[in-house]
Amino acid sequence: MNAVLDVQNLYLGVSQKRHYSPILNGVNLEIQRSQIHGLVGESGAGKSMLAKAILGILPSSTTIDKGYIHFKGNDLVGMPRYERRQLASRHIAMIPQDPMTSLNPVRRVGNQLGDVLRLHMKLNRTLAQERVLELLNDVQIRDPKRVVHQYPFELSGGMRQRVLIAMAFSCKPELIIADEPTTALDVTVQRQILQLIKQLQSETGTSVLFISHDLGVIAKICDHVSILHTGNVVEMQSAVNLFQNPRHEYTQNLLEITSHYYRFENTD
Amino acid sequence: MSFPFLLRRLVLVIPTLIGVSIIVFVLLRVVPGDPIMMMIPPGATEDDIDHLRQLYGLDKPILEQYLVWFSEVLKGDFGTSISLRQDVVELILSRLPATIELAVAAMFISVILGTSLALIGTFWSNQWPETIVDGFTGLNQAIPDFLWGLIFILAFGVLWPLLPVSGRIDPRINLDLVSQFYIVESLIRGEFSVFLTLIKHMIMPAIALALPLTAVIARSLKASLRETMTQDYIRMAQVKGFGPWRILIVEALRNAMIPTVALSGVQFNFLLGGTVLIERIFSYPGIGNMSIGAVIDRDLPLIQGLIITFAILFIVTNLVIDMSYRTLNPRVRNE
Amino acid sequence: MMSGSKLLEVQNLQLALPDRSRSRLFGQVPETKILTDISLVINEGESLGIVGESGSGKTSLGRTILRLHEPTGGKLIFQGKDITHLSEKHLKSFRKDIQMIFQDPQSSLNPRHQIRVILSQPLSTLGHVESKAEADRITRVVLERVGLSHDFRKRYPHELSGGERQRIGIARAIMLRPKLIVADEIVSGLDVSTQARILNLLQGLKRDLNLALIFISHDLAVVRHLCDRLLVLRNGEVVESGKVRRIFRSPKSAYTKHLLSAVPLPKIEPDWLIGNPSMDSSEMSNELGEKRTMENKFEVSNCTAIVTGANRGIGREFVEALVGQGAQKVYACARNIDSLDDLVTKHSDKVQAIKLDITNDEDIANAADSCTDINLLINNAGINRLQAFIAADSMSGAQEEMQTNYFGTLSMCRAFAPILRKNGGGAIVNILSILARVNLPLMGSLCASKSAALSMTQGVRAELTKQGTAVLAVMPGAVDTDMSRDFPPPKMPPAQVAKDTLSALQSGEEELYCGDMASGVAQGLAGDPKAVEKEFAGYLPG
Amino acid sequence: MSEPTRSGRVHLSSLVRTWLGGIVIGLLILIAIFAPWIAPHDPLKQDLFSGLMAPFWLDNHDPAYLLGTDSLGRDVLSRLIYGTQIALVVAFIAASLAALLGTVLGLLAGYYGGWLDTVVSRLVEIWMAFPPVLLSIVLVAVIGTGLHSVVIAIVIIDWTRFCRVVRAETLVQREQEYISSAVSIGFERWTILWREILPNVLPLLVTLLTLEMGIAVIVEAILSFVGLSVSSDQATWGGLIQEGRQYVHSAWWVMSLPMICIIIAVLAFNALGDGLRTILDPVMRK
Repeated sequence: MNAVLDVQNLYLGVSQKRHYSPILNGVNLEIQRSQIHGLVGESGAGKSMLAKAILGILPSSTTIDKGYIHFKGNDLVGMPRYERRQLASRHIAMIPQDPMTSLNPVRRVGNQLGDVLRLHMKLNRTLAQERVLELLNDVQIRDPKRVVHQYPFELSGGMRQRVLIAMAFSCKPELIIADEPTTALDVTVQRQILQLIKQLQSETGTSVLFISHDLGVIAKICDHVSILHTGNVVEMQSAVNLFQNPRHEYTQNLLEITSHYYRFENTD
Repeated sequence: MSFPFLLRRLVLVIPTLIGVSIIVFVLLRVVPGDPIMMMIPPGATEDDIDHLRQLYGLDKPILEQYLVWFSEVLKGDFGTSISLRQDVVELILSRLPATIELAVAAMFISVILGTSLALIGTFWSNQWPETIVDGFTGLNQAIPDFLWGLIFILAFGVLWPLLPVSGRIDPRINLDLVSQFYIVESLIRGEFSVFLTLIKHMIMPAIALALPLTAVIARSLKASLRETMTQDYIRMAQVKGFGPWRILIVEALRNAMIPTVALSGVQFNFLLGGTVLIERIFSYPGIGNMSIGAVIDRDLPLIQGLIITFAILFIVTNLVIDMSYRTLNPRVRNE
Repeated sequence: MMSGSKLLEVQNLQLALPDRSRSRLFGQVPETKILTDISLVINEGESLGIVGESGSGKTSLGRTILRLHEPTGGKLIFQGKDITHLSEKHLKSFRKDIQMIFQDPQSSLNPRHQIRVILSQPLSTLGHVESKAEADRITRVVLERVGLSHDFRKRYPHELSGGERQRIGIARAIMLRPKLIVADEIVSGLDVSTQARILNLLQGLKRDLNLALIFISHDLAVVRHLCDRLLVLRNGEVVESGKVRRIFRSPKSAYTKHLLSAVPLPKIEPDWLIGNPSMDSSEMSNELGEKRTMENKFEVSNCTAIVTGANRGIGREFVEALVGQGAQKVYACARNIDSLDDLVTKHSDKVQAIKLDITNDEDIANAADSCTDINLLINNAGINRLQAFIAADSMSGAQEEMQTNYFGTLSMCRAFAPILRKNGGGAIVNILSILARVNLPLMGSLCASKSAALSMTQGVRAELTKQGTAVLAVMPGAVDTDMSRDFPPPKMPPAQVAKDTLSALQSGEEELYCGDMASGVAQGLAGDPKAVEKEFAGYLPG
Repeated sequence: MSEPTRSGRVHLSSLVRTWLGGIVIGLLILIAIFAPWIAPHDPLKQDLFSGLMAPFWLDNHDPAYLLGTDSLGRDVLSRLIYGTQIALVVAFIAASLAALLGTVLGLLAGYYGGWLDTVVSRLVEIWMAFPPVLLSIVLVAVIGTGLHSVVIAIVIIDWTRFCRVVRAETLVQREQEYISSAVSIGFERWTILWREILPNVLPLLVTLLTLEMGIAVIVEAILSFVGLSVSSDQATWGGLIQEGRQYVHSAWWVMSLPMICIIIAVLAFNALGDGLRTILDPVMRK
């Protein structure tokens, strides 16, 4: 079996004032090694909940009712909390949606990166500092020596997302969950960030679960795509097939709306 | 900390101090009409009154009176106390260290206690420790410092006499300290028995003063910690696998402290003002106790001097708070 | 509905705001320049898109147009009246005509007010609707118009979804039937399907109420759908402006190209992530500095022009317009030179008649010899026929149409391009027809000749731009001349075509659609060509 | 990500607390109004033979004096009941006046900005530099004792609380887009302040007002305690504390009972204020 992550028949719901509302209804998702797997859905489809379930950071009101999340030969759902956190934090990283709020505003960039390395790679302070410079260099930040001493507010949105990408790749994870990583960015910056993620991914061979509502972005970066609709994966295909030959009605609709939306003559 | 910022803050202090001096002056001279009436002992004759009036320059126009008084103040001369017949500045300086020690101790207690309560309440949120913290802060917001003082006297002075209820130090102890900063000096000299009695005397007034501020800090810090704990960077830290206490203290606390520090400036003023009654209740020989005496004795020069002293204390405290705010918040640090 | 007269004109607008973060101990708070030298025009019923990335100043521009910021320089002229420094009291009568829809529907609706109050407020302040019942009635109507039931009147903003709130924002803006609406990023943050519904709503309102729209967005796709013209903003400066179609098809500025290429289209493009998407900032600023010389604008006053087919219709109006706008000399050409007599007598000092049949090479050579001082060529001559492909005489008719409309125009361009070049650049205007863009039964040959001429024009442009000659393709719709007598009204007066063309020349446009139905076609082409054909069918005789 | 269970619980308990606070305040108002009928004794009537009697739960008590007597043999219960009158009158009048003054200045300074804001902010800053307790004592010493002096002193000292908070909130609200929207539909500045900003500041204001009522009760007690409040033969909670303090070793209850009264009143005001904010705020109410 070559799947890094295998989600099977996952049911998940939120209880609110004794009222239970289901969010995921038997989701199946399989992410192959060294692939970028897109997860598409409109808001409310449950895509961030799925990401949180995999990362083990579901809010306390939300419960997993049924199903498995297989990762590295373990079922994350059934694991004791502490062990699960150990395993997940070491091998699953995350690139968040909003780079503006995802770095601690009162701590220097270098320290925030260094802490992760010291925790998971067991590096000492000096080695961690050196590695941080290398990492920043890898994500094409021009002046890493200056940036490590800066605070997040001194960096642009694109730069912050680069730092967060460096953080995600820093401990050589098996899987990276990228939750709408370019939604908050300008289009030109978005293209650079997508390029960076693709480049680092193909260099390291890490698998990426790429969550987005934007079929355009998905088309550009993903190898496989799953379409999530009202708590169910309605379609899972290779990206090439999906865009040429969408099978599910919902996908066809979505693709049609989006294509209509993006009809530019200059690409005809 | 950049020097221009400090300079700017110091420059801004000047108009505040001038304003304070004007209001003190106007308050005491203009509002009721005749300050002499405040000063005169019962049964004074017309001649006595005229004499006093001349002595204090009260027969001159009000603006001139102010300018004369203010220029003296600038030279460091607040005049002579009427009731104690001593130089006002000397009097205040002899009592000020006691008040400073008390206030600093109270601030220290409230910051430590308030922060701990907030951390406990956040860490075990939705569990019984939070309920206790909430109850404590709610109760404390209803009980002012002077009531705490009285409760302590009742509890630990009367019903269960554990601690001394008046004074700064046991009068039987032979003091040969040179400064008025008893606690600091006794510590430096290593006289721990003296230090211990000093602490025993101070503990009740200090805690009474500290409790209201503790409640404010605990409540505000807990609220902003709660808010901070929902931020994206906290979620990132959880994903990265840092421990919960580490996240709370390293990632969240400093961010949460920024708004709390910003609002605590005013609260420290209430604490400073609280020394007036607390010192009275515990017969603690500081400037607060002295001010009530001065009001009762209608000692005009002393009241003026004391109010200005309190204002300066407040300004200094606020400067310190402002600087810690800037240290905590890198965004404003280098402006 | 055709874009009508000028509604709002922004001239060299500048904006600087105080920057408190840089304030010093003493002295004034330093200011940061937000907008530098922005000029734009918006006509009645027209929609103008303003795009730019974050920090480009697009939101500030919108707010300045509403006088929510005080401009530090330049002018705002609304319906001919300078409102740049009008006091709030005098501004009141204009506030009624200019409304805004805000970016964040959450914070733009007062959380303490019911929707009923929020919507009826403009009525009482500006609409002079005193009676409560009347206000209530209007509120219901408008709510219905934006697709909400009137139950919403009793709700509070926080009880609505994002899309519903934005509908309320739109409803509030149209309460007073304004002439211009400034919409600032109104669909960002909404789902694609919700976005589409909101945009459709806005488009419908624009059409029904003849609204002019300034649509501010970072999203090129959104602007593409809604707007006629586009303004690309970067660091507070206009990088490029023009027809939306033109900019999307052939962006002139490197920045616009860069912006367009960064939009991810929903199809597989393996090369999209390869290459160098990052654009060097120095390259960008060079380009900004050069952009004015690269754009070929043409100054009409003092020009010397040659106009073919000048004896009637649009050609005649061109001669009049050129003379009126201060042209030095106009060579008016026609097959029958006598038909130009009255023009020559009217403007004897400026207009010279020339006999020219554009299908005759000799005529053209003669004209080129005698008109060596021109810098503007207006190819207006052409013929049209109504005939089916399978009609008996159609081949010869098709050949004739091709001969005049295509070869004739081409010969003129070939003959005069060297002259323009020698004279240091100039402009060529080819008057084609909207038919170049759409097919129409019974007019197949004509369409073919016109679209051949359009393609030729694009080729000529590519060649001549570098020589400093601007090439403008004008595609009129139904114009009130004897040639379009087969079309039903409404028709545009030919003088308007001439006027619009000359102003397009001055602003450096490359394509112009004018005349009734033309702009509709231009818009329709963006969306659904089939729908255009349907619309067009109405113009067929019989 | 909010946790619904939590907010639900808080909501419920805050509603309960609001009711509790309201009921206690209501009771206190009734006690104050009907004091002459409720009080078992004349609060001023001295009975030197039965001084410092213990309350009912201790030995040595007289059933006629439910909560005992003070050193002059006056009935403590009656004095507490009459003390409610002064406490509430001061609380309502002083707090409302301080709120009025502070709110008007805060709104104007926050909304109009410019020199007005500079002057008001500066004034507040100067005010903050005074120690509030000392200032109130000095003020009453200067203008003489009496109910009106107490009220004046509280207003003069505490208007800044309102001014600071209202100004800050006005500044926040002024930057909201709905204000831009109001400008663009041609509202006058005054109307915007009155119809758009004030309703948004109101919940905060109501909370502050009730909190201030609690504070006024305390300040009155402080002044009575120092002997500078209303005339000494009127019964006040603070006066009773001061009196009890002198006999704290022999009769601790004389001091404790008025303290409990003050704490209950302030708690009730605070609870009411916290709850009212949630109820008044349509956003929070949801």
